[in-house]
Amino acid sequence: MELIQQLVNGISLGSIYALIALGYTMVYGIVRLINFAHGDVFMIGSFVGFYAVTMLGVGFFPALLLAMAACAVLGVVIERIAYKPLRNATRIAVLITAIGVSLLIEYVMIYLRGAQPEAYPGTLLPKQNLELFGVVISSQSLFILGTSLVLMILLQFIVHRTKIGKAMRAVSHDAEAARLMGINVDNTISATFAIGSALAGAAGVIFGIYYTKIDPLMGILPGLKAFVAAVLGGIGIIPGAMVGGLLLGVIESLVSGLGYSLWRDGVAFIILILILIFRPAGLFGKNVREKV
Amino acid sequence: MLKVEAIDVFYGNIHALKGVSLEVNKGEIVTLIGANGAGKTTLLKTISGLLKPKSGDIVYEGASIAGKAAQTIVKHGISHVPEGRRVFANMTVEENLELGAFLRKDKDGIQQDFAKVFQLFPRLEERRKQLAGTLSGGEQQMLAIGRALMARPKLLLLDEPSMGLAPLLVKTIFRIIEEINESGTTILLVEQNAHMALSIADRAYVIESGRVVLSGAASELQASEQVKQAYLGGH
Amino acid sequence: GCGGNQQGGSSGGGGGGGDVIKIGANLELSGGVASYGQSIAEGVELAFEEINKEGINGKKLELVKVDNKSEAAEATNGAIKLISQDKVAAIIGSATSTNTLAQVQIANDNKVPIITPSGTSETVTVKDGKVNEFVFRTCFIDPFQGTVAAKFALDDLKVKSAAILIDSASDYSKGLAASFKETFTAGGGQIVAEEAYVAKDTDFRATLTSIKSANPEFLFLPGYYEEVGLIVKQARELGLNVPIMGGDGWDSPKLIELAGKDALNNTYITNHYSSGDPDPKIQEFVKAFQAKYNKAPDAFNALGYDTVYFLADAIKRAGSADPVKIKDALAQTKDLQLVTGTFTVDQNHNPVKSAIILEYKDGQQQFKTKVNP
Amino acid sequence: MAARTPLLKAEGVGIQFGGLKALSGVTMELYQGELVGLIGPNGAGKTTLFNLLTGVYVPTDGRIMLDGETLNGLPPYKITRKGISRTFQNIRLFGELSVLDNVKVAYHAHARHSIASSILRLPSHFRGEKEMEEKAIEFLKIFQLDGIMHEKAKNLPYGQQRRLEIARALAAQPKVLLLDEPAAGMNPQETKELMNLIAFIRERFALTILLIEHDMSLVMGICERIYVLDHGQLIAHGTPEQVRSNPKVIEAYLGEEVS
Amino acid sequence: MATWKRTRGFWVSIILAFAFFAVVQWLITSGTLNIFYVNTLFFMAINVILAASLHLIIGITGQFSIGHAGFFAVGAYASAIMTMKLQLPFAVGVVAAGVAAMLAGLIIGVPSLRLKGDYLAIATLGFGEIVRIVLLNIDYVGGASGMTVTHMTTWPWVFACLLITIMVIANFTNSTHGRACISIREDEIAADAMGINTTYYKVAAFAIGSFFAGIAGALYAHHFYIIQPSNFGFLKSFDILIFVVLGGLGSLSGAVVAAVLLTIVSTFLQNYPETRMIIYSIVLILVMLYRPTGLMGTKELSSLFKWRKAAQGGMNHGGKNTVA
Ligand SMILES: Nc1ncnc2c1ncn2[C@@H]1O[C@H](COP(=O)(O)OP(=O)(O)OP(=O)(O)O)[C@@H](O)[C@H]1O
Ligand SMILES: Nc1ncnc2c1ncn2[C@@H]1O[C@H](COP(=O)(O)OP(=O)(O)OP(=O)(O)O)[C@@H](O)[C@H]1O
Ligand SMILES: [Mg+2]
Ligand SMILES: [Mg+2]
Repeated sequence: MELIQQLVNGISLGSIYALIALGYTMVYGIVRLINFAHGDVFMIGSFVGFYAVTMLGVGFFPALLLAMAACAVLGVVIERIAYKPLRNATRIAVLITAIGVSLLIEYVMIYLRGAQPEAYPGTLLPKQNLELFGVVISSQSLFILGTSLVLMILLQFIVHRTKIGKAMRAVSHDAEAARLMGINVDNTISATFAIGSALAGAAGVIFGIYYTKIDPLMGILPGLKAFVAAVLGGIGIIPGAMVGGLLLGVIESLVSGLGYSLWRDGVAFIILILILIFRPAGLFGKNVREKV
Repeated sequence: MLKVEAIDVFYGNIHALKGVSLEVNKGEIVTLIGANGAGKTTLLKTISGLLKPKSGDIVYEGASIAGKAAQTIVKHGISHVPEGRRVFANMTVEENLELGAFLRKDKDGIQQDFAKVFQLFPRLEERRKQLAGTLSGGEQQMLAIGRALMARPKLLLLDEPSMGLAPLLVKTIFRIIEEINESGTTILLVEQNAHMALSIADRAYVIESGRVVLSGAASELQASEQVKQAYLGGH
Repeated sequence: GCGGNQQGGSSGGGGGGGDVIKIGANLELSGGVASYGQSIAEGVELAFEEINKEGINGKKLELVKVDNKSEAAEATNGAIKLISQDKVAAIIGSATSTNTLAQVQIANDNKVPIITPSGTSETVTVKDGKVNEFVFRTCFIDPFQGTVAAKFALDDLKVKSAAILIDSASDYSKGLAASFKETFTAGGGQIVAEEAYVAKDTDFRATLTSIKSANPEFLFLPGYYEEVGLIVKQARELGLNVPIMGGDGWDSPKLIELAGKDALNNTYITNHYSSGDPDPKIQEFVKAFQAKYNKAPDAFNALGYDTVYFLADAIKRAGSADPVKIKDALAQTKDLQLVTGTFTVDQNHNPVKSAIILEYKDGQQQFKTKVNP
Repeated sequence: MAARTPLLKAEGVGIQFGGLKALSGVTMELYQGELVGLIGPNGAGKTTLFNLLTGVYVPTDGRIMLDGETLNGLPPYKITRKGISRTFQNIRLFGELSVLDNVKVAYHAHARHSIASSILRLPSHFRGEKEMEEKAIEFLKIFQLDGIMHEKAKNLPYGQQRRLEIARALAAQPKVLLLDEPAAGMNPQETKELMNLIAFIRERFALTILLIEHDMSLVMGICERIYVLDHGQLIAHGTPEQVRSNPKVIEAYLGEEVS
Repeated sequence: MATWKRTRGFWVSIILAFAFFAVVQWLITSGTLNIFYVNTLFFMAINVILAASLHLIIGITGQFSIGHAGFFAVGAYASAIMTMKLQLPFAVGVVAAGVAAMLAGLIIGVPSLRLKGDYLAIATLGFGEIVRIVLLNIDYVGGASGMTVTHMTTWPWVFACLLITIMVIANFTNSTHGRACISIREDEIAADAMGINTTYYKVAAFAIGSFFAGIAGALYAHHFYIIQPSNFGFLKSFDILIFVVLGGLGSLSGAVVAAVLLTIVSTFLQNYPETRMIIYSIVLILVMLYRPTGLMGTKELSSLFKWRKAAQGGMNHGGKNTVA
């Protein structure tokens, strides 16, 4: 019973990771950029949602949409200012800029409102605990899992079935050739950032509702975990991010549940490294041998 | 139809094109020959908007297109088959072709062009769902050309379409180039395989270290001693 | 100047000459525990403002802050800068014990007193049985609160079994847990589960699930409100409805928002003071704080505030801005009435003050008992 | 001739990529001093065979032998040290390194000074480095690259990059040299010069050369024997004349009439 | 004669270095340099050692490692155990730090044989976190509260370690072994095909790099009074990475210059406690935007003096085989 409860705990935790990892892996897959600022966009989303609810007094859905819109704009602005000038630079140079952007967002936020946490109002989403054979499942965690699944399917659809998705993939393989097809590379990348960041914003609001506490540095750890989840699933592979996130959540819960909560991240990383050694391109990545 | 007027192109400090001028008339096949690093690819990239000329002008159907973005130039009817094929490796043949028609909205026309491309390259129809990266070199070249045709270009820029291809395929490709031309598309062709290129072209330019050094009717150049010495392997 | 130390005088610093006494604050303004450091800074700034209305011995206090990024090495760097460049008369030390420990040697070597508002670890002031001459603190030391909590659980709540959940990244939490465990088991209680988390975690369900399955009658949860709020909330969601108790780290208005009023019922804390205490000193502080920051103060705010008054009292008594004299005066502090209690500094440089026990009822702190040391 | 043992031998080698059988049952022999061509349609498996011979891929069946010693499963660097080196179809130079250093890298396997001697700057380090530099420059002279030896490799024009690749492969001091489409992207005149260069180095270094090329003028012009691959299998092999008139080769590769 | 010519640059730098040492030593002993400057100097030197050691792994060998703080931590703790727990002399601590970190480097070198690019990055990041978490859970070294360490780091020690680090890494790089590593960075498959034992050199780069990170750890532990696992998290690894990239990937002098400058910037920013991190991050972004190849690009300082003709370092901008 406890085991099942731990699995349930792990899946709800993992859905949150997955939710953040989806946007992460999308940007990552298309632009090949480790966007370390993703976790901070997530944080901004969370705060936008919070202020929308507490100051504008709106409900859940308007707050969610507002956060997503604000984050989409933020994502595009970040891309235009900080990443676009570096299109031809090494990826590691962009990574450093991304770290810079991440610090900037965090500390501007702290400068503006301090580092202390904020508590999300608990009344936004109806909340019920389902008890099944002694296992407690909160309606919110079902909601999160559902949201992640829907978003995953939606993203997968966008990237693989729509015109903009095809443009995104073309840009990711070969931006110059994509330009020759008439694709506006800058707009496509902006669209990628907008979608990815909007997802981060949504995740931020949902995180706030589920965990209550939000603060300016809240994005660092989930951002890192989402990065891990995205790599675990295979870079750029959307269902991979979902599975990677869930797996990470379940591993963490099981380790904590066994009483080794301090070893939690350690075990998660050991498993991660082992998986990578046996599947060097992540769980879902095809390990294509470079054609020589 | 296309008029390149004294353009200069730089890569950083490298002066790759030095006052190059050339002209392509409607319905022609014009070929550009020259040694490695002469600047042929650079010229095509400048025409299609991937590079911006520092000075000079490019006039296409009466309007200047110099310095415009590549995606705008495609809209005007210039398609570029880049050097090294550059197909989208992780996408299927079909998706690659669809991307060729990215800017078009006419569903019916696109369907017609699909049929046309498959008629030119039956091999591509067989491989419709295959990932482009797993095609052989010749098939990828066909795909690259087919993809460019999907934009219904009036002017097709071809950069070394025969590079790395087996002799049989080289012949096929050249035959197809002539077919495309006959169906009304103007062609600017860059080739190392000067024999073949000159034999299908109407006119030719010889480019050397970023300068046009010779031009004229293809047959004339083919007969010229100078060209023979430098590009056709003597005799 | 009366301090005898002109600017650039002795290598031991001197707090500046002229009409100001420079006081350093070496705080966690960024990095992992920035929220603690910033809260202390708020309290400190409020106190500076109040004191500077009149000044001390005719001088004004000048605050020089440095940010130690929540890192020990930066705390050392910060202390060195404050002492050698700014020549402060005293340093208000860092929020955590570790970051304070990183400055102890510098303080002793350069003979500048340092007071940590919230570094509770015993080793901050005493090393190998020897008192660190220049180091002081405003807060409790760990054992006291843990002992009080254990006694309360055994005698008042009458529980026989308890689980402990600590913040493994915090000396404070560990120290409280250790003393709680000692007193609780000595009094016949049984510890049925000991678990830990790491500060900044947000999901404690896995750990709480395993605590729940150990069926404790009581949960001791020494930690800071940021995590405690979430733990209490998640514990109640998982159906863990036993009484929960913690220390002064809980004390923050945010706790009530984080955990929710209902979840907080049946929880208790040990604390220095209650912000609801009618004592005018406390009420004045709460009012002033509310006016300046538009929010209710938490424990860090209060400790930061008190640290300044603790220091100011010593400067006044020393009649000088000489760091060594200030140090002597600090060591002789007696029955000083502050917001977080009335205290006397003992020979180990720890404040001796009484603790109170508060219960949360519908989101309000209610006074239960007062325990003298 | 039949009595001689082959220097390099592939015995029924094959490899599978996922579902694709890229090569199967390929048997090929190279004798000391020969210059052999390998042709076939695009995707026939020519480059793949090179990859097997040099250890980049491990064959799923068959054996590869150099001088009677089996090479299967050896990592590429060991195979290179045993005497097979190659160029790549898509040029793979060390772009940020200078032309000189590119060649020096290939000498590394023959360097005798240890990491410790380099760190401590012992005399053996200086001796070793000096020797490398001299040898490398010698090679660059042969390829007329000595004038640009301090340029970064990535800044060279294409033709020089191709030449540098060959120079680098030679610097590894192989017995067998594998050239993958060395004339790709060259015009007929440049191809002709390359042909002379290949003939020259073969004499000078007593090399055995296996060459992939689509340019028939080059292949038919300098190769003594030619193997033809199609769909991963050998379909013909013989002298240029035999291959040229082989109907299977004409159908799969050359096209009807050939000059 | 010829040898003298080749080594002239080398010996001139050594003599200059010792002159610098003597001057600083005199300033310290005479009290001209107050503790603030001495402290900044030490911190700078530690950062330089860290930067140089990571430069060997990322800049030269092209192995995208973002868990360097892990090696740093291993060194810090190993030396602290030697001096504080076992009461051995500082020298033993320093050597033990290097050796222990090197062993850790060998361990993490192994996954690097199979993983590339971002996947390797994640594995090294994971490794760094594992080190931190292990330390967090060992009560012998104080767990989360860390270990207090006596101050033993002195200027001669700092100088000696710094000099040896720079010398070893520079000499290694400017030899056939360094070229072997660079060739791996540029194109691993081609390097392999040219007879380079890529496995050996990748592991060697990790081993040497982590050895010096360990040395830096020893100096750090015995300078900052207390070490604590939380100071060695991934953000610390990023700090070191920033030195290397900001200086110019592939340029040793770049890494050194960046480490020195950023230490100065960071010290200077102490005067702006509230906006410190904001200014720092803006500096970071602006430098990368205006100098995407880093402060020094791929050049070495020495090339400014024409001691060497050919450019050694630098990343391939094509990206197909480069890190990240
Ligand atoms: N991205 C670049 N950066 C710097 N220089 C370049 C770049 N691309 C080309 N060049 C230089 O510009 C000149 C012209 O190159 P270009 O590619 O146009 O030649 P080409 O005639 O197409 O040669 P090839 O037959 O090899 O394709 C050459 O000297 C080349 O080295
Ligand atoms: N690493 C790989 N993974 C999957 N398939 C591969 C790989 N390498 C080669 N192939 C496949 O094996 C077949 C043979 O490829 P190869 O590169 O050997 O052809 P080739 O004869 O050299 O052709 P070309 O003349 O075009 O260079 C092709 O179908 C190719 O797609
Ligand atoms: Mg070209
Ligand atoms: Mg090939």
